[in-house]
Amino acid sequence: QDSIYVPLLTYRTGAFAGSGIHIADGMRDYLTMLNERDGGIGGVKLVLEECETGYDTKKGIECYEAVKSKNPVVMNPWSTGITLPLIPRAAVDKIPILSMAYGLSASADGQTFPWVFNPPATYWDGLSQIISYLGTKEGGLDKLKGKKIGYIFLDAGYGREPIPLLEQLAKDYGFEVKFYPIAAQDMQNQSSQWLNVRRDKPDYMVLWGWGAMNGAAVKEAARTGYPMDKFYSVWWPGDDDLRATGEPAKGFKSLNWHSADGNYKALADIKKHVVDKKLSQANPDKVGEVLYNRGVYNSMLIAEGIRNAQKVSGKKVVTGEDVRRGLETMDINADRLKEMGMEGFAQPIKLTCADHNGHLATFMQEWDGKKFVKISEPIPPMVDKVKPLLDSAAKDYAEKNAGWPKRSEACDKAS
Amino acid sequence: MLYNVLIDPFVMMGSAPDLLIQTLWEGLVAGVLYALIALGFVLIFKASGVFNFAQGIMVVFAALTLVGLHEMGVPALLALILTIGVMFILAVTVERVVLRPLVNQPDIILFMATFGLTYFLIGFGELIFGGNPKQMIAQELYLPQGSTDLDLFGGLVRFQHIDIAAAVIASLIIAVLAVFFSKTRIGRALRAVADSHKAALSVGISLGQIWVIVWFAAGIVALVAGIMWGARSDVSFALQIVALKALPVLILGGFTSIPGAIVGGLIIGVSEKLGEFYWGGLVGGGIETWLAYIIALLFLLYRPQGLFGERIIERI
Amino acid sequence: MFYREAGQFKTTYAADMAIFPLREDRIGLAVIIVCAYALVFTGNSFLLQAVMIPFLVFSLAAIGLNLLTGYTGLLSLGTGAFMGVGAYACYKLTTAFPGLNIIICILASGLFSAAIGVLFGLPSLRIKGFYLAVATLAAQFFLQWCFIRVPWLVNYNVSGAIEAPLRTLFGVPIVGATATPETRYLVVLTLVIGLTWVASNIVHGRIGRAWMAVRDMDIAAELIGIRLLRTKLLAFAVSSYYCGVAGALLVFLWYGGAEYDVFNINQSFFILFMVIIGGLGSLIGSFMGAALIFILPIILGMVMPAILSPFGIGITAATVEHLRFMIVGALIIFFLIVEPHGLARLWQIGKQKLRVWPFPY
Amino acid sequence: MSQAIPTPAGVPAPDAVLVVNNIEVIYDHVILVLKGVSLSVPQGGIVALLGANGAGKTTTLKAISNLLHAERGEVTKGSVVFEGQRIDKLSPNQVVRRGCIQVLEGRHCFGHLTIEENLLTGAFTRRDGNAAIKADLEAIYDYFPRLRQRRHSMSGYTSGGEQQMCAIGRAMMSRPTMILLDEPSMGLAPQVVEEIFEIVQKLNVTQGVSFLLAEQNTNMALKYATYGYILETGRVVMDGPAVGLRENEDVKEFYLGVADGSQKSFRNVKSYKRRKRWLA
Amino acid sequence: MRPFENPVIPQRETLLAVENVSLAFGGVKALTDVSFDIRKGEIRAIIGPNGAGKTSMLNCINGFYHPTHGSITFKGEKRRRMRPSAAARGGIARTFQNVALFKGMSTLDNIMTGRSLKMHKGFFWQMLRYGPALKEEAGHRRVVEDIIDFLEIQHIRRTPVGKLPYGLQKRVELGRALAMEPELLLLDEPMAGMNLEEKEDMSRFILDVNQHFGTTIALIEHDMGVVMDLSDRVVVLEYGRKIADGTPQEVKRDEKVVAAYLGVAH
Ligand SMILES: Nc1ncnc2c1ncn2[C@@H]1O[C@H](COP(=O)(O)OP(=O)(O)OP(=O)(O)O)[C@@H](O)[C@H]1O
Ligand SMILES: Nc1ncnc2c1ncn2[C@@H]1O[C@H](COP(=O)(O)OP(=O)(O)OP(=O)(O)O)[C@@H](O)[C@H]1O
Ligand SMILES: [Mg+2]
Ligand SMILES: [Mg+2]
Repeated sequence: QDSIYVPLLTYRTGAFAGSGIHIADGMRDYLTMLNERDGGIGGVKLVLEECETGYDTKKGIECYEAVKSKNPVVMNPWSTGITLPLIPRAAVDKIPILSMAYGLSASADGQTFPWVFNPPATYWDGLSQIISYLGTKEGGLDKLKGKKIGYIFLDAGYGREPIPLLEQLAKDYGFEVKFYPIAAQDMQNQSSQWLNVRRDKPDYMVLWGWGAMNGAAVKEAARTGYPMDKFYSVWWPGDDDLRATGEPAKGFKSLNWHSADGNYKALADIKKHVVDKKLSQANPDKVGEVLYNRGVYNSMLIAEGIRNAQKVSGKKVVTGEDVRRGLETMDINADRLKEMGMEGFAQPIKLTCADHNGHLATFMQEWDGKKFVKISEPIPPMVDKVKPLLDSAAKDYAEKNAGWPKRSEACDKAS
Repeated sequence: MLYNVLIDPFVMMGSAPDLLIQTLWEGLVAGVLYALIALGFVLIFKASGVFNFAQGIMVVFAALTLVGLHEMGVPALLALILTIGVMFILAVTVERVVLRPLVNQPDIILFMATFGLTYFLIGFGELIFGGNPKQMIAQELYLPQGSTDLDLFGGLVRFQHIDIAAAVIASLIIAVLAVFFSKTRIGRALRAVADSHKAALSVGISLGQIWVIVWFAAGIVALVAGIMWGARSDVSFALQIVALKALPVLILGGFTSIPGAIVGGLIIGVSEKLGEFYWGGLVGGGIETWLAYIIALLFLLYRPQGLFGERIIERI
Repeated sequence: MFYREAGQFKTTYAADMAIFPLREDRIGLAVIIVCAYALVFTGNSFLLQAVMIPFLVFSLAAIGLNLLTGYTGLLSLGTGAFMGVGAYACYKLTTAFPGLNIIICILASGLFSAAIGVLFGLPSLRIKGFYLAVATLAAQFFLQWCFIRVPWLVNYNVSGAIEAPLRTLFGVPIVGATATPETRYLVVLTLVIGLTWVASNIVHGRIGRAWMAVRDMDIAAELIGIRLLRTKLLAFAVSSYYCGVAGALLVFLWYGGAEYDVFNINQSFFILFMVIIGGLGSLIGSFMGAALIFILPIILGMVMPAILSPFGIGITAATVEHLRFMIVGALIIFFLIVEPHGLARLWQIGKQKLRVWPFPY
Repeated sequence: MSQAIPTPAGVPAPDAVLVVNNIEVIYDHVILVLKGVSLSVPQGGIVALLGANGAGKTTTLKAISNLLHAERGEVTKGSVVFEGQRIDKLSPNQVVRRGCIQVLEGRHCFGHLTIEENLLTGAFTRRDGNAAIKADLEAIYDYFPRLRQRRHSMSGYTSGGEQQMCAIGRAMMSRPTMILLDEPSMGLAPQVVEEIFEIVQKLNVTQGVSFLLAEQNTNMALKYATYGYILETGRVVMDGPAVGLRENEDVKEFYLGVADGSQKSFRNVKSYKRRKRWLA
Repeated sequence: MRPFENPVIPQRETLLAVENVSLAFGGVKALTDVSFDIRKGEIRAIIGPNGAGKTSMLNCINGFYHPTHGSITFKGEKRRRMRPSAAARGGIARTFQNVALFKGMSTLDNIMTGRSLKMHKGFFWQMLRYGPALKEEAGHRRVVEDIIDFLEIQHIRRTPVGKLPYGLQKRVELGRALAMEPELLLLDEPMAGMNLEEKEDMSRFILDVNQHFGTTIALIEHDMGVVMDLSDRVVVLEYGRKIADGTPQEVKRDEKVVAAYLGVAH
């Protein structure tokens, strides 16, 4: 066998396809580009296979089982619901899980979860970044005192996860929080929660949605006349979500950690080697948009993980075990980014045995009516607030799952 | 506690009447939209006793076809006409392929068949139009945009023009359908078919013709619902989930009644919004998902056939 | 010809009342069970883990729903939620009593869903048919809401999810990540066979007849002295019990961890369709329905690319999925047209034909 | 034994409106119910179809009106000719349009429609205007005064007999040229039974409507019919002019209940338990 | 064997007394002030034109309808409202005008359901279908097989009743009612849609049940031959009112009955 098998769990169908398609395209195109341009990684071709999950846990697990026997080097579940059941299996099946900025936040703790990686930031990081951005805008975090922040979220584990931190921050900085849960089946039917928003008149709104919920939330905000420039979101809204509302959505802001345009050599290569050769399923216009680039970033992490694995193991054809080590020793610095043709595409990131996340500083971007533009410098997360939460969550997980194995995997030096 | 449940909400209503009016209006609008989806169910149920699980996907499919055609460069109005044509073809196909061979089968079997249809339409729709959400071409269809803000009771109450349009169109459709089904011989035949396929066949009612008519009507209603919902959020397969909301509406209004669909829709819409707005906060919000069902359930305990549903005949 | 009952005489009523009075049936069943156990030796973990375990779990849930909808005629759209109750109950039990045998936990968790099922079954005395679906829908949405909103249910996990902890039976891990597919499969298979046997006993006796009487004509049933409310509630209880156990198995022996969303309305529909396509009022049908609705798409997903690629059709995973939806939809309609009473009836007719073979009738 | 009159199987009488030619019917793909039934109804005739329970009378009528399909039955052999044209491939509503309508056994009224609406659905295929339909409606009410009283009640709540009248009236509303009547007398009071047969005769004489009746009340049926067929387990075992059948000894004993020249008493049933089976 | 002519029955105790029962549905008066009694061991016929209220009367007796006025006394117990299942437990069984069998079940199972009231083994044993439950089941099965033999329907034991011809369905229905071992058996047009032969069979069964088990029978039937031959006493309803009550001979001669129901031909 002289190839490396990389399965991609994607969802181009179902209720969340609107977001899933772009991510899938980005992921696939970047890796295809490596195959086309460089003949794979370290001279070894990548064998790519998509498995359609429809964002459904059942199908996701079926996909996992289907690809498991083909020696995958890494799994990208692309859904928190699919990630959770896979976490305990990863160590047993020796396949690392890369859940990029989703999944179980606690899995940032590499000592407890040697097989799970969720770079570059956790939801707790994201929330703290939004709050500190608000703080700077107000002229200091202490100025948040007495302010009212509305939190509109998908009523699921994903949307509920930041709540403890949000409550704690509210206590620490003296602001008030209002919660607006949106059930999955009411994603596109949010009017009553927005009535509540109208009544409560929060000073800021924070959005924690996914799929059709994001677009609908922006539309509803425009309908109710909520000032768009006070509306912030975690990193999941894509260009399409905003475009549906168009001009009135101007001023909407969300976090991001990578560029939202296509002016990078790597993306140009994708255009040249993949899109123009009709090897991509993507609509060329979408190359360089937020979610497409998110997919690209995800694949970049995979590729780096594999490259590192080749380095630490000295093998060409690496295994899942090797890629786990590769990911743990990943250090993408500015030089490396430049080498990859991604200079300025994202900040440098470094993972370690203990830290599987990186807690990257993310920046704020704003919708200008046509596209997202970066409007802030990277905002570091509030480590002091986030770290204890992460630690206790990881400990909690290990305790509740009695018999959760202690880390036995050796720790490599960064290569 | 009791104060919070029984008194406080009403105090809130009294103290901010503008919000109350806005809530009522939002409830009415949501109600109209639910009713539009429910109406599609009612038409088909009324004429064949079939609970059409596919109504939700028909809404999506119709809207997607419209938008998809437009994206391919067909002018909006022509796309609308073509979409109506597609819905007609769908009606004929469904009658030929699904209903005709299953005539006189138990309701639940036909229900299941419409599930097969749902699956098929999902696959077909995504195959042709792709899975990504599309924007409704509201402007091109001359649907009004913007809103009117009225100064009422010391606060602004906002009426979206598109919502007003939805209400007007829904009322028109319902009026037309009500007349069509009550004043024509087809209307009577329809109810006969729903009662018994076998007896209807024996008196020479052409089930095929009736079914094509109602499925086509339901298709058009689905298209209208799709346009209206699509204009609110966007056109994607996630819209299908909203269609579930039509269930409590149907149950409340009665499966067989056209006015029932609208009245049920309004009741559910309004009580859901009021409930969420004034009482939801007590338990952390988000009670909208089940409130409608509980309301419908309590109501059914009192009147097992729904508001306007046909009496359930129990004789021996 | 191949299949004949002539010559097999029953000398006691007990023998005649046996669930499989025909020798051929009994032999066939034994062969199937032996084969099912023998699958362990294939060592194919995809087959066991991704096909057989879920198939058995869904079959069990389908049996549960079939007891309610197929045998008692009460339409339920709340199966998903009842499964959820089982799963969450099992989670609470295993974490509250870590020493308790996991099998006991699983079996006991069904009792909780049974209780909840009875509660939501109360309106069934007054509400009938599609209207009854609303009561169960209310259960579906309300319970699902509880799963998210009551942090106690997930032991205050921040992820809002439940995870299956490591549990062993006779020292062998059967729950948790280290349990091998083989042991999990054996446990599931044994439980499903046992519970199926019990279900078959129930439906063939007094209770089953009372259920069917209520289904076929509840007024007449009442007039011959069957107490409707009691009978219907019992059906709700037993059905929910099965669904609850299936839910517990789903999380503990298959997924290993789950969010509330696993038990959504689609799950309810999914099970309902298995029941209908398999055959209302047939236990074998529940298995057949689960096979058709769950396994068929898997097979399609695997064979379709193989079939289509020679024709040079550049087929993507998404297209496969779309075609899969279309084909499954079309097949459902096709099977219904061929035999509206489900695969089980098709099977019976097949047997009937074998019996008279080589003559057409 | 005595097959007094030869069967006209396959040889349509020149003036027959309806000819059933050696049809075979299978339910559910496996249950063979009719094993070659042939019969013919002459223009303006009243033909009785007699036979025990389960002989296949209803099935025969459904095969003619093409309603079998709805019960997962099918005609696998033979043909049905109505007014010179084959109708076995038509849809049920086309058969009704041609003037051949069936009154289903066991009432089958539309329970949620009122009696009057039920009657009006009978006129679904008619195109001759509201006035004519109104007039016919009145005529039906004249035939069945009980229906006039209950015209605005939901038929689901009316008594068994009322539903039976409603079903018959509904069929008459379509102005058929041929009515297939399945057990019209079932559940009707004796007086009404007689009235129904009077109506049948009247329609037959004044409007030339032909009838094929499946009837258990052999006495009545043979009194009004011109010709009769006796079915047994899916085969015609005997047929002949009604008068002839009435005089046949076996028919007398087993269908009419006249033994030794006098009516038997039901009290006395245990004294004889002898059955007649033509196909032993 | 009973004598050929209707016997003069000695005055026996009253099993069921209907007193001044009225029943109305909205504007429709189904029954108006009807009183009659049924004595132990007799065959009591109820006749009358269509829509006279005969079926409604039976429905009142076994609790499916509740009379708006009046009362019904069964075995000395007076009652106004009662659930049908309570009536069944009290010993009233019936058959229905529109066959009300459990269509999806076989003949055997249908008749077995008639035994439900008499089966008591609990859920636990039912689950195992072993020991006491199996014994109980076999015991009842024997009774049911006797009934099947008695009604001569052995050949359709395992057939789903939905597929049986009408006449046999009526017979199975009788079997189900008999399985309840009732004291009072209500038969609603048991012979509708039967030919002579089958009517004879049915008559035989009814007489046998009446004589051998001493079951009291209330019978609605439109075939006058059957009614006159079988019944001990006849009550005649018209438009919900009782217009005559007496022995068959008396009723037959009653002018009102002749005018309302029998017609001149009889
Ligand atoms: N839908 C069906 N599926 C299977 N078998 C059927 C079906 N309908 C009727 N049969 C069978 O066909 C045979 C003839 O039935 P049919 O109803 O034609 O008899 P019939 O002469 O009308 O009897 P009756 O006097 O009771 O009305 C019966 O044995 C019956 O069991
Ligand atoms: N539930 C009900 N609702 C309304 N009207 C009813 C109801 N039940 C019976 N009726 C009416 O009461 C009258 C008596 O009906 P019932 O069924 O008792 O008549 P019957 O004597 O049995 O007649 P048949 O001989 O035709 O069966 C009928 O006119 C019927 O329409
Ligand atoms: Mg018949
Ligand atoms: Mg009656």
